[in-house]
Amino acid sequence: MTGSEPKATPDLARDLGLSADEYDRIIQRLGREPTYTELGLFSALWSEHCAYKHSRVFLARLPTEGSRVLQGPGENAGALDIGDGWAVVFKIESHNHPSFIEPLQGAATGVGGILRDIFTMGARPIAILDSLRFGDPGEPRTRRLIEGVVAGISWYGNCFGCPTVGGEIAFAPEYGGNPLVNVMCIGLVRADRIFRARAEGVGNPVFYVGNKTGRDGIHGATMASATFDEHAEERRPTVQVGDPFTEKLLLEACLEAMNRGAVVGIQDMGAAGLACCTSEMPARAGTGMEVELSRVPQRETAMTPYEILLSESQERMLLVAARGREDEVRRIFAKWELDAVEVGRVTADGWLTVRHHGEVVAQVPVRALAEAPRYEKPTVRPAGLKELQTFDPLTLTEPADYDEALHALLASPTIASKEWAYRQYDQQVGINTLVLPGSDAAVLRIKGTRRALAVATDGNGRQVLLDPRLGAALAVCEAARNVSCAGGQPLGVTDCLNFGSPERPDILWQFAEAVEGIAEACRALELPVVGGNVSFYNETVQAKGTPQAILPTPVIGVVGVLEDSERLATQWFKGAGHRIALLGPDTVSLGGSEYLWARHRLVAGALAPLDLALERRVQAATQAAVRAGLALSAHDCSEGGLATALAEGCLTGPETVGCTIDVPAATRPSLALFGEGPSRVVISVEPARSAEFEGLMAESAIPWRWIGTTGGARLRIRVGSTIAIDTVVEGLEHAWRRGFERHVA
Amino acid sequence: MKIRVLVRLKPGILDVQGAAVKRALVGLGFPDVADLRVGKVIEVDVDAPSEAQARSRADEMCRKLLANPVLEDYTIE
Amino acid sequence: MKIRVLVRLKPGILDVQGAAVKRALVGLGFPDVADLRVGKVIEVDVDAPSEAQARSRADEMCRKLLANPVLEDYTIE
Amino acid sequence: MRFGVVVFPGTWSDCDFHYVISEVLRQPVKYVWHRDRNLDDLDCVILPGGFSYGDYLRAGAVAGRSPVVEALGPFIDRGGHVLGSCNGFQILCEAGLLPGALMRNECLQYRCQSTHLVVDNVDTPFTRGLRPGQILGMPISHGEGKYYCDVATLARLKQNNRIVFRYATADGQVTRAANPNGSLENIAGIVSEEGTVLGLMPHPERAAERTMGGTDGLLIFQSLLGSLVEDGSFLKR
Ligand SMILES: Nc1ncnc2c1ncn2[C@@H]1O[C@H](COP(=O)(O)OP(=O)(O)O)[C@@H](O)[C@H]1O
Ligand SMILES: [Mg+2]
Repeated sequence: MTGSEPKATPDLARDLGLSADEYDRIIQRLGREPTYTELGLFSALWSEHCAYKHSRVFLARLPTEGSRVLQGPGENAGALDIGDGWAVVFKIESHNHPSFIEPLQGAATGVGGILRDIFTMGARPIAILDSLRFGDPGEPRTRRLIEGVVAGISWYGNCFGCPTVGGEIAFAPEYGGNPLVNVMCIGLVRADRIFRARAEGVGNPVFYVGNKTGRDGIHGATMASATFDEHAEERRPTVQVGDPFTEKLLLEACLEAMNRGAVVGIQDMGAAGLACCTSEMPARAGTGMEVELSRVPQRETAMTPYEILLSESQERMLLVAARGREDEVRRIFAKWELDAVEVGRVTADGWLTVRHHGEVVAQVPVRALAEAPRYEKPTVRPAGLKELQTFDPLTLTEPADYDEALHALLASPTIASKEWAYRQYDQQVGINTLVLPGSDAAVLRIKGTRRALAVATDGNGRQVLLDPRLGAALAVCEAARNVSCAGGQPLGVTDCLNFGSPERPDILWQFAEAVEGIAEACRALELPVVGGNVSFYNETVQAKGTPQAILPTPVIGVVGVLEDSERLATQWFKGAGHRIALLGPDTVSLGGSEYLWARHRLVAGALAPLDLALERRVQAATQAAVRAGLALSAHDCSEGGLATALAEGCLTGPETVGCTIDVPAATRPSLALFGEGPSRVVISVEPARSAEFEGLMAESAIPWRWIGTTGGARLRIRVGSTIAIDTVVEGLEHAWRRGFERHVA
Repeated sequence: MKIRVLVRLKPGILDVQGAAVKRALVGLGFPDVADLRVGKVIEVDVDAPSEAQARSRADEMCRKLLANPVLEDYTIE
Repeated sequence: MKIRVLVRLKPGILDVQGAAVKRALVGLGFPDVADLRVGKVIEVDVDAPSEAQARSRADEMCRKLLANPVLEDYTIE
Repeated sequence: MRFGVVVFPGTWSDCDFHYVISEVLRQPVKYVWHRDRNLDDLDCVILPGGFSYGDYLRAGAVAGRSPVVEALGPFIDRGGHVLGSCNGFQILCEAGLLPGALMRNECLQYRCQSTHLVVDNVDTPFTRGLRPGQILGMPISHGEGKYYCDVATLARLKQNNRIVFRYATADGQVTRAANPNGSLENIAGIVSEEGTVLGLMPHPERAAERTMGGTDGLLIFQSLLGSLVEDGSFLKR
């Protein structure tokens, strides 16, 4: 069998994505030429995806510690202590490329992967959030992508039985040939029952559990090998297909085996499947592992060791059991109608020894596989960025009709209602969802406690393009602000960094700056980053051959806690006669705004400055107002500025209500209405409690003012002395409801 | 002209549906099911002067919409 | 023994999926699609000494599980 | 009253029903494994929502032929009650314990949204606490909830007043627009001849607590318990 395999050479190494230096390094570490299978192991474990070769040095800048951190980066997911003996486990992952090749299955398997990351920690998944980016929704191709991706998330999440409670969908031409599909999952586990992906205990049995192994998603380079024997046709690597039903069984079986104490360590077979698990698990524990590949349940005939090791078939786990509990493990998985096969054991020698029908096909020190090279490649500030930033949006003509401008903005797909998507998602299974999709953050109760969790994702590629450091910091702030608006105290962050090729210095500069911005914001807001994901090479090769990178898009997921689940807020006004306050600074900008894009198709200008200390105080004040029951509604100002935030307050609730607003004159009404800037929150208050609210604001030491009252059927906004907006809410609602849906339905 | 199109998963692609149905049948007392795969049958009535033309239209339809080239093969009968 | 089972909606029952696919095809430039219906094809490999026996097993499978008599007819080929 | 919540591979509303029955209704409840045929110590069996066996062939098809479902026949004969919600309704139809079938939603998409149900029949153990024409708010979450049956069956259902819930507008109009999945005559739930088996697509367990956005779902359980809480909002309507 292995006889038919090619000999390892520098050329073959290159085909497998390893550089000449890397190949030499392998020979050094082994003291000999690697076998073909060993080369496969290195190519997978030293790939950008598994080894973070280009990003590690930068990611080291992120703050990962905090009093609540039970598990930081490095495991399947991060974990935070949320009191009452509970821990929240969460992580975000990208599945961009697979979703472009096959939208439905790509997105579905993305959901499957992140769910497994959560329940391998011993946690039961309680919520999913999906953060999506697409090209122009007017294009048929984009429409098919959107429909496929949403259908895939819907199918997998719904069938598995985990609610999808939030996310985003934003649009820009740069995503046309490379959509982003980032999925975040949150789970709950007893703080003292967290499991880790470590192969502890020399002599412990190693179990393969879950679906059978096929040739799914094997590194395209296997094609090269196929030419060496007669199996060429059947060797063609195939698209991964999701099986949410098996995943659900895997969840129940794994949790049952864990609760019985039969499990020592466990890891999901994700990217680079078995190869990844058999080297990372012992590497983390300072042990070794030996496996017999012929025991691995296989769906296909004539699979080579290389293929079995690198297959990315879904719904599989590698599980290290406690010696003597083997039968118990088999019984539990049999009960759930799943394969559980002993394929090897933990050793003391620090080596990974892979056999196939008894014959050793790979023998490598696990550290060698785990210790991939790290690069600090050159970074260069992109040419032309200065010009972009110095563009002054105020030189553009003001709209003749601000009502029309607001309608257009609400109808812009990025701002418009995403109900078309989330009504296809089960949002409630588990009966924990106190706030469903449609408000700044989703809120989930924690049964058996008074507490609840608030979660949100955010990331604005336009702002990051114009100023990576500031833009990324703004993403952290907005996600946290969304959590604060629900009444939650942000506790931690997971980040998914979607960028172009790190081998391009200008792209790597964007990346380095963005990471720095996230680090600054997280330090200031005391938010540890406990897990995340880097997705490079998000670019499309255009007709002319020049690669077009996506907008640099860090997506930030924030999890926060509400001490009292009864004290929460949603973003919409609750009726007539309530006073409306605007918290935060007046400094806003049209630079990089949705207005500038929707109206002028421009991505340019300078972003409004960010004062992290003030941001923190505004969020604290917002949380306090919600906690005190003073805030009948709380909504942050993001895309579309104040006018959009107010309109959303009027029309996103079960009953619409108008409002009448007065704001000070600005250089241009468009700036006051549609200008975007951080640290701004709109809160509505019972008049009878105005004094109490004013007291709270005074204590908070933040700029704020009353700007109007709710009531009537119209949205009226006076800027200085001119009535800029005066229109019926119903019309705005129609624009907002149809803006996205009209492209897909 | 009635044309029958069969759309099946490519060989090697996990047939989630087929595997589940097979397991169910075995459980219902059909241990003699050695293998089972589930696909789609699409029956199209095409306005075409000749069978040959109807078939070639059906073939176009498959390439344009009916079959997903990444996952599925199709045959026309 | 390979047996092919076709499961289709009963004639009287509106095939919403088929109608949608037809609409899509017309939109893609196939106005010549007069009618279109979507069904399932289930290919079973049955361990049986004779074709006749394999068929009768397949028939049992249909009655027991593969087809829902309220909605579907089946044919064995 | 002793409840049993059935667990099939792929069921996911089991924990939600269990929680509502034990924590909200404070009634004895246990899980019943799909291979179990012994329902002796139970008064009411719940078939919860989910994707039993992945619903890979047809929703509820495989579960509809499982041991526990076979045991439902005798259980019903000796006066036991059965409530099937969502996948549970699909399973009851597949098993022939209720007539008709549930087809793919007309929109060909999954739908998770709140709906209004108008109560047509208050003469069942599940609805005896309700008023005729009363309107209940309850969420749905399914991809295959379009109820279908042939003309003769529909006639029988009407004749014996077995249509219990229909999708309606907030003010009780049974309109096409209020029909979320294209169900025949907006049918959301029906009962068996004897009225002891209820199948409905909506999720009563998701409308059983104020904080979850309503308690109308609780009314079904409370009817079943034959007891009605004083502050039940329906009394004030
Ligand atoms: N793909 C999606 N899946 C689930 N919910 C979504 C999705 N896209 C948007 N939403 C929900 O729609 C609401 C508005 O989204 P968005 O405009 O991004 O909020 P914000 O501007 O406050 O970040 C939020 O509740 C969000 O969770
Ligand atoms: Mg917001």
